[in-house]
Amino acid sequence: MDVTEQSSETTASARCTPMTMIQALRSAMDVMLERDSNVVVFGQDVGYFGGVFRCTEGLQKKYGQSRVFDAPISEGGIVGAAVGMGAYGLRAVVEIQFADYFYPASDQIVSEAARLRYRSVGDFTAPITIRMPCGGGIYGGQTHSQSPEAMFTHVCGLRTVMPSNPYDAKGLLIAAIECDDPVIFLEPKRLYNGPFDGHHDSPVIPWSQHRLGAVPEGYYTVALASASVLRPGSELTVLTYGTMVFVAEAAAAEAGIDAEIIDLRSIWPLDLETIVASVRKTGRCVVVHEATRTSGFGAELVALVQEHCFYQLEAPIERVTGWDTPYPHAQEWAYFPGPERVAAGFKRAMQG
Amino acid sequence: MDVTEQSSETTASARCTPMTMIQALRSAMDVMLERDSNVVVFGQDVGYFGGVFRCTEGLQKKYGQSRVFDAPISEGGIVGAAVGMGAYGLRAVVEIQFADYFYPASDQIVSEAARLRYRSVGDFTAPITIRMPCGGGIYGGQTHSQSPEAMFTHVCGLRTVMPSNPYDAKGLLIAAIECDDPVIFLEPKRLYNGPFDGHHDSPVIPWSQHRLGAVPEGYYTVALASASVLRPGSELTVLTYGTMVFVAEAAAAEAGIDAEIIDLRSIWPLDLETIVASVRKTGRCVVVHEATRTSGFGAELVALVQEHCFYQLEAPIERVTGWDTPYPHAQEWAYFPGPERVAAGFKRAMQG
Amino acid sequence: MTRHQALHLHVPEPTGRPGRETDFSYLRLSRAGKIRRPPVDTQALATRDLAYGLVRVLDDEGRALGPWASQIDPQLLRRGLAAMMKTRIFDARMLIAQRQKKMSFYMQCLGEEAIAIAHALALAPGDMCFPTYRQQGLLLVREDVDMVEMICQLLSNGRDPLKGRQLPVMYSYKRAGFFSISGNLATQFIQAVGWAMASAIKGDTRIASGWIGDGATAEADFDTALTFAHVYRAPVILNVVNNQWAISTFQGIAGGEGTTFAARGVGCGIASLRVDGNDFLAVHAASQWAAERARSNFGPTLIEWVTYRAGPHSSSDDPGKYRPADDWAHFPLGDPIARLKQHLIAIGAWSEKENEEAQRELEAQVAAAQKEAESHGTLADGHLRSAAEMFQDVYKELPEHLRRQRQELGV
Amino acid sequence: MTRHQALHLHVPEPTGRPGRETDFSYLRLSRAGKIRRPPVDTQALATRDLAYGLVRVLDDEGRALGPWASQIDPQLLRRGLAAMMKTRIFDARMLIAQRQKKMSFYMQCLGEEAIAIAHALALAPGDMCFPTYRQQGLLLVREDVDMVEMICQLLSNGRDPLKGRQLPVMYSYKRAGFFSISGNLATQFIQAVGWAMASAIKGDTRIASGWIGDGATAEADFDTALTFAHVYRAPVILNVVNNQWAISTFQGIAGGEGTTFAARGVGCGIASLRVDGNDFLAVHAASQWAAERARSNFGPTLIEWVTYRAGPHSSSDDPGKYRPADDWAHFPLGDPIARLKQHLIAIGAWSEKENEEAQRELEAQVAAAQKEAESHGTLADGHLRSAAEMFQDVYKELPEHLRRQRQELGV
Ligand SMILES: Cc1ncc(C[n+]2csc(CCOP(=O)(O)OP(=O)(O)O)c2C)c(N)n1
Ligand SMILES: Cc1ncc(C[n+]2csc(CCOP(=O)(O)OP(=O)(O)O)c2C)c(N)n1
Ligand SMILES: [Mg+2]
Ligand SMILES: [Mg+2]
Repeated sequence: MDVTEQSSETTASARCTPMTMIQALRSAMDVMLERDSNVVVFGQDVGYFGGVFRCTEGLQKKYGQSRVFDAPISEGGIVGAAVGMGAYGLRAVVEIQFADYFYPASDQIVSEAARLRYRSVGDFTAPITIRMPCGGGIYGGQTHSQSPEAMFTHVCGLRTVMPSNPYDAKGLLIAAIECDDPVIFLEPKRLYNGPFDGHHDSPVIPWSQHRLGAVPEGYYTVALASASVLRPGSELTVLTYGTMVFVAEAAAAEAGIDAEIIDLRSIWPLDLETIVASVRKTGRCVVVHEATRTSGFGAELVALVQEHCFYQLEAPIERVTGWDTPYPHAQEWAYFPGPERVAAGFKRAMQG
Repeated sequence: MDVTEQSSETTASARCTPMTMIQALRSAMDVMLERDSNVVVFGQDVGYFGGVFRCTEGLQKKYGQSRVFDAPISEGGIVGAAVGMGAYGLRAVVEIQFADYFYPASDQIVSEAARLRYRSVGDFTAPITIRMPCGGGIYGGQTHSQSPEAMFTHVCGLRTVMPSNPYDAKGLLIAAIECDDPVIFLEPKRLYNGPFDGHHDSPVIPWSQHRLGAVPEGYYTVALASASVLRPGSELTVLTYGTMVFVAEAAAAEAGIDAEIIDLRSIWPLDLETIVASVRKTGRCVVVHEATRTSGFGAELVALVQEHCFYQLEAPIERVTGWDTPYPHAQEWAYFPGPERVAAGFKRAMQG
Repeated sequence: MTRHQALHLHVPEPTGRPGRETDFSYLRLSRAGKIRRPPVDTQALATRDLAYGLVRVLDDEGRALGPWASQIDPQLLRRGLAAMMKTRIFDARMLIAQRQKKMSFYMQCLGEEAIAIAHALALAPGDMCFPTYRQQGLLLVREDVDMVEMICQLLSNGRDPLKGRQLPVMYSYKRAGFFSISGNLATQFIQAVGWAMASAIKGDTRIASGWIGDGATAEADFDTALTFAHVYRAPVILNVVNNQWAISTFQGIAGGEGTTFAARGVGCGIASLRVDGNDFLAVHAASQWAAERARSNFGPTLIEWVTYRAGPHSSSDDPGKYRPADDWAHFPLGDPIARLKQHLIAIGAWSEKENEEAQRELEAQVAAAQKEAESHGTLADGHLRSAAEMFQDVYKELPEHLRRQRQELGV
Repeated sequence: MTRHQALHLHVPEPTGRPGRETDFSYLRLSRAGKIRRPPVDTQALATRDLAYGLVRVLDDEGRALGPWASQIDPQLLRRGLAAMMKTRIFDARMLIAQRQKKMSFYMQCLGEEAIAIAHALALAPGDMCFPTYRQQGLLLVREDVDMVEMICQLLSNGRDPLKGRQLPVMYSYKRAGFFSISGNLATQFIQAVGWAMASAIKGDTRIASGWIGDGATAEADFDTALTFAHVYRAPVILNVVNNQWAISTFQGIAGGEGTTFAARGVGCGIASLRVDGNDFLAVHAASQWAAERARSNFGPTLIEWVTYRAGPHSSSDDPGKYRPADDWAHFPLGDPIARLKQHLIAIGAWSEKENEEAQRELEAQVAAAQKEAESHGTLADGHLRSAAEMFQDVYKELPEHLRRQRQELGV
């Protein structure tokens, strides 16, 4: 579904404001704190200070300490408490300071939040949203750069979402908070302040200069499990999400390939229909993500595409991804799958 | 590589004894405790009692309390302590009582053990072996049945191994303990006492009646990252491991398909050469595992096969797996991908 | 610096093992009535002595002594006694049913019945317990929980309210204040704190009660719960059931050597009590104290209940392999049922004859419930819930990929 | 039961915020010399009072008082002072280099220099520290660690011993007893215990020393470390650096309100001390006590070092947003460098003039090291390690799939 269709999903007033992704996320939480007294927001440094990326700035002041507050440095405790709050009837929106730090919470996420509805036959549920900045490109080194989305997609009961722009970020975050399933909400931190095409030496473009930086002020949602066609095309289907969306766009332009670029937005459950329709049309497919390759979500995408489009495929599906190494600090740009590497993948897929 | 070749890897005396998988695993630890004074074994209930599956029975008595001992119920602590011991120079072999319970240790596994060599440029290493019984088929319900191998394969720096029989179990466990990389050693608990073809209503066959139950008494290894061709065949390649190996064998026999069944043994890093050679020969491929489907390791196998064998493939690669639900208790056999479902997958692959 | 000897590893060992009797002096008991009862608004740090002592009310003659002996209606005590007797009968019958393969698995609470039952009687309607697998007493004490339904869960039959998805004993009863039991140890402890925080956030008056075993205190979620409960002064009772064993490892392996589990609470700034868990009156009084403290917004209480796991860990376990066979007989805190019965008879509120009648009646009740439950099928006879139900409740709505998988299964 | 008011959530707040001065009385200080010094084989439970007090040696006049004031060679003190001065100079210069974009990131230990440095001087060769990112003093005090090499790590240049793989400050120096720093908080704490267990298993005489911040004590690995250290009586020192802040949250959010971090050790059965971390003599004496205890096989010691994070959390942080700008000036435990200098002068072992000279010399030393390091490149000028090195050390041997990926990158 394309961007025009998206707007029809919204019930927002027409008034749009230019927002960064940070402002858009903050606005989503603001809207939901306002609309639903069962929404609470907490995490490390999110209270008085407003979060290390400032996503919750001003919210404690506006909604008070019992609805927006600081938490001890315990990701397990934060998610565990959120699950208990869910059992009570609240909707907790929690922040994990960096996606690299979700591991101490993994038991509460995988064994608890994801399975609570199932094991109790709906007696208890965990309608929580777990926000985490992810991805590299900010010289964060191996513990401030990871993209662990594949892990979550292997866990049934979870929804995993990753927006690539302010408009989607706000609409998806509101949808996530309203969703009765637990949602892992990954925020590509390299996109917080502007779209990024992978040319790290070029000056940063602010969101205010991008059409997807225009964000309605009030309530609206972007449906979960709906992809968006960022760029229609006929020669090649590109499946991507998060930071790699604009990199793929740049790579296609630079390679001069008429690629159809699909921004998954929801990683799992996902909009298979849009994917299959596109690959059946183009006959070629490249999967692009920043996460390490092996058992990355790209593997699942390849598996699904070959299952559903085998007879239409004219070449092997290519994967362009981060390498199977920890995210190095100084060699960040050799690790990051930039436009050159992505374009090379496109070309391989066109030749095959 | 096939079973005959395996024997050439061993340096064992020719003396073979029939062993269950439990006995074979115990024998591996016994051999290594004997050979290397830096090997220690610990975990929940593994000391005095000898483990809830009895894999360490008698070892504390033989090697003393400071080499084989009980641990507090803290998977994170067990693995964290093992990493510290590795930094000192020991080789810890630890048991997680059920693979379902590795999550509290995931930060120590993923962020620490797997990356210690890399981040310290080899200054410190974590040559640990983490044993965990996995898989269903024993009415263990959703927290005693999981197969989380895919999670580990997404983590660079880890090796993931899953034997399907006593011979491999002992040889692989010795190789894992000797390996300087951290190894996740998954033991399909349904196979502990006998091979299992998925016909759960049939009487259990003991390992003593199976050729792979004959195990050398002393030291030998089965090389990591080497697959074994359980059954050569020409019509179809089956990629599988662990519990599903004998189920696939039964399914092929029942479907009357001349399948080449490859037991991966090492899940990652893996023996891609054997896989690619086989699929190039047969032109058809089915991936079988017990774990949930989405982002399971089967997805990576499909991706690799289509990347390397695209032009030889005559039909879509099929996946036969556990469903994308928690492992249910009472409906265990509707969840488990038994011979019927596997055979149906074979037939689909043959028709495509 | 002096020259040092070689270091060596200390590995805690229980005093008793098969063939060697346990020396229970490590329990450091207090005499009944000897421990003070502070006001419920006491400072957490001021409970230090209570965390190392042992609150006991009933003495060896069945008399109720000291400041924790509250005025308690004998009617309530009789109800508690009956619930304990019912629980023991229930456990015994279900264990047999497990041996008969009617269910896949079972876990008793033999010897620990007083804790859940007296505690439940000290809570108010709407309070929420986050139990482990050994608090069936929380359900069996209630009149509004149907034993037949509980047994259907155990049998995984067509009437199993959890649709066959969970191992036997992993009940979930929201309406009865009983949170869905997890197979992953300790996870419920921090969830209880989260629930209590939610109650405080909403200006509610309901409190939470979290449960954990001595062994599971070594899991992170135990400490996390303590930290969060302390930081936010959550209205929660944090119960540690120290039954001395965690499968084959004794409480020293969990960290109990030379200290107490209650002491960990004090260290975290939480009011903490160590209580005789086989003393129904002590359990009730301490639970009431902690509930009152929580409900008055004075914050959490950690209670270590000292008891003994008299039976095997589960139907899969054989304790004869790791501890003396007759260990329970020597456990100095005795049998909670016998002790309450003795007290009730001592105060003239019960008799051997009434006891026998009650026993017979309860046995008949449980037998009848079992019979009715079994009429809906057992795991052995395969009258299970439909496989199609396996795909429900993974998400709120059935997503496309699960619809396809259900189709693939053909159900 | 009484009717209850609505519950409400307690969220700890620091007394000071931007524009509002901090009331530091929450620290509950003891006077110098007032805290007893038990023998090193003391029972863990007997250290309870020490966990709530504050071991201090230096008084306001720079005199060394009480039982923790040991006979200490002034030469050692001068060495400590110089190391602290060097560390502060090093930090200041590196922060500037970060502002100049020569490195991506930096973290100072301003105000906390005494802790790592006096502690290091109390350890023996071969002992192993498991530090956080704020113990650069452990390295800078040593003569066998090359400052140039450290700066190359910070600059991620061609001579970076960690090959550009790690964020600045995440050093690893096995030969200097300094474990590889992790970006994931707290993980090293249980690893320290594991290392100490290994030393005990092997009958070695070396001990471990684990480090953690007040904020990170809320992570599971903190408690896990306490549990394992207690259970196995591991020869380890468990250091909690309570510098009052964890990025923007004060120590109350980590659980410090109304209790101490040292008290958590006692609860777990671990001997625990609470010590003035800005008092070089107290740090040295307490570290020596704990090291001697560990090396004599009497088990672990937890030490809470009370100090103040005088600078921003890291080069990415602006503390003016969440605490009073001049907070450190009011911190009652002062500046560790000034205090040791005052003491040395008071005992006649140092002078203002010597101090000035030392300061100049150390500044020159650090400047020279920086200059040499920068000659090998900086992050800004792109003289980095080769991209091919990115694929090494993931496994011991380069596996096939990484060989292919390296090829794909064309390096
Ligand atoms: C995370 C996790 N690790 C291990 C287990 C396996 N396990 C189940 S019960 C148990 C012992 C628990 O002992 P305790 O907490 O003392 O409770 P008790 O059984 O005595 O009531 C263990 C190790 C588990 N269920 N979950
Ligand atoms: C697991 C994890 N969670 C969160 C973070 C982000 N983080 C880095 S430092 C820090 C604060 C730590 O405070 P403290 O432990 O008091 O140490 P200090 O910085 O004061 O020395 C936080 C939250 C992290 N690095 N790792
Ligand atoms: Mg127990
Ligand atoms: Mg701090």
